[in-house]
Amino acid sequence: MKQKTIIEGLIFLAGEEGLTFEQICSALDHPVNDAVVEDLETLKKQYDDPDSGIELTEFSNRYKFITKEAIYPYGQRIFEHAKPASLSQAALETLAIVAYKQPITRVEIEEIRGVNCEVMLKKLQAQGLIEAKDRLDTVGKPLLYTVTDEFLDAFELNTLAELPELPQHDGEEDLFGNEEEE
Amino acid sequence: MKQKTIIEGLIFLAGEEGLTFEQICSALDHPVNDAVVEDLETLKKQYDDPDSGIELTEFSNRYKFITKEAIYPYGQRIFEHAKPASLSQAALETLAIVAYKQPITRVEIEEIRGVNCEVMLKKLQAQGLIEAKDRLDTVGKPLLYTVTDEFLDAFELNTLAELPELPQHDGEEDLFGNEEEE
Amino acid sequence: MEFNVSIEQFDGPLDLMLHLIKENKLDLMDLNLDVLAEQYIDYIHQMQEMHLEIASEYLTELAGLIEYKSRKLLPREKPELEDEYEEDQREKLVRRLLEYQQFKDASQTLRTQFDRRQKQYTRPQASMVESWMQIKSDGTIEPQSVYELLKAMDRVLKRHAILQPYETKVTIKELSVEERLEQVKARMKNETQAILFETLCEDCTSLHMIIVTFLAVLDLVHQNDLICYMDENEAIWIRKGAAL
Repeated sequence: MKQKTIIEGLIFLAGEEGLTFEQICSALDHPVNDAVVEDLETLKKQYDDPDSGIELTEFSNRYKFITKEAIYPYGQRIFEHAKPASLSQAALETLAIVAYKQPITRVEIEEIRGVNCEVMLKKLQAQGLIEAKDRLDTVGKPLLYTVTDEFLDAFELNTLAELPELPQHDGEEDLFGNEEEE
Repeated sequence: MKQKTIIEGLIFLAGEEGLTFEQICSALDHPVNDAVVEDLETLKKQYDDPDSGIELTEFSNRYKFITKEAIYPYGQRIFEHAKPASLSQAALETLAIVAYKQPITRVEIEEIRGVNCEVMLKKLQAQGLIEAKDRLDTVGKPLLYTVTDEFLDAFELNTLAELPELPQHDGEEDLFGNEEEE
Repeated sequence: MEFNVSIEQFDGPLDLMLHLIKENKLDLMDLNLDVLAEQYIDYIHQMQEMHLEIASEYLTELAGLIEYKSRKLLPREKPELEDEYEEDQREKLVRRLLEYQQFKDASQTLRTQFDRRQKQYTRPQASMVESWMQIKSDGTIEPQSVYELLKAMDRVLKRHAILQPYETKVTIKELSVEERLEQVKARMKNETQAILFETLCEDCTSLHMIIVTFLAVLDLVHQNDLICYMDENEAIWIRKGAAL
């Protein structure tokens, strides 16, 4: 059996959890990094074919199969319950601040947003999008919030380095040019 | 998008439960039986290729994708060496159901999880995480499971009221749609 | 001045200020704090008159702006100091507004990515995997995160919804009699022997589908595609008719 075939089957087995590059290598007989990378690339291309309903993605450093976006409306006809979650503007702003500034304390987030964020942070934590593992070594030892791997997956990111650069507003350009009204 | 592509995506997302021919048809725009049968045949052949790690099976009137059996031994290597969790996914899921829905009978738990839970409930009981003190006053007098104080300790809870709120999946109310800041 | 936008539509005082700046075509880089303060104070007052609940954050900023305005109205004894105060207040606010605007913009990009990703389905890990995993056997439990529990429950509920589409009423688009008719015809075409109605219903997953199957059979009998009869045990038998 070809190595590519094994890799394909393994990623499929792992389902929504996906597999890291290291996990894939740990299952193979004599893995050579370059060859594994090549196989993954070949698989990605193979599934990129517009005739394929599935695609191979790499989010949060994990390879997994997901359906193409165009399948969504058809899937909804069968599974009405599979409605996507939506995030409020306030939730997105808070996530953006954590993602760009992490690790960050609640007080720092509130300074930027100008509003109390306690409830919001709890909700995002419950949603698994942020976590608070450490504490700042200062008076009161406030919790330090960071985004989770699930955040990366939910926002199609492999690492935080892939976040688009923060837009700079240092003068000339029209501040509200790209503003969207809701 | 080709009908075959949609069918492929739909069967993929249905997971191990698979889809019946009728379910597939009910999601398509203008399904013609013969054309759907043909697409299914084409997909089957496509995945039958020895280079594919996945296969399309039809068993008891349900179509589903599964990993080819020859790949299982490789998968086993990944997961048996995975960091052993102190509580398996299955254990966590069962505990979650008891915690959120208690008091609850075994049959009710099995209805939600979709699998037999007898062994798992015994295991959790042996670990002291759940108990069955009462019985439901109905035919057969089934045991009613509840979580224990040890469970609360293990999850660092004072009372069950401290459990995080469950996200809504009924589509009527988006999780963060009606967000209110406090 | 009339304000048409309700306070509930803003994500906080900074969001409201950015809105007022835009409405009044103020230049954020060279902010006229007098105008902004006036607008903001008017807006909050109007919302209060409408008896809308104003979160405390809005009032905190209001207090700051009122202080700014009142200082400007007072006779100036030490003009240099006052100028400095004014400059500081303005710079501080502009800096906050700019930073907030940055994250507001960034959240738009994130929204696009999130919405797209939400429309892609995954499937659960193969059940086989669970049997491969080793489970700690010494019975001790380390402290667990309650969020792990929430995630587990979330998984269960999602799977429950996906795996049991028929049981969760109106989940499935209901099969029409016409569609079922075609299916029954296709099925019966190659059937030389009579079969039980129950056999025809083997793929039915709901009462509705059985009824639709029955109606389709009635139609087909009417068109002479099928022949239908009942035996002494009241079982319904179906056989290919002359027209099929």
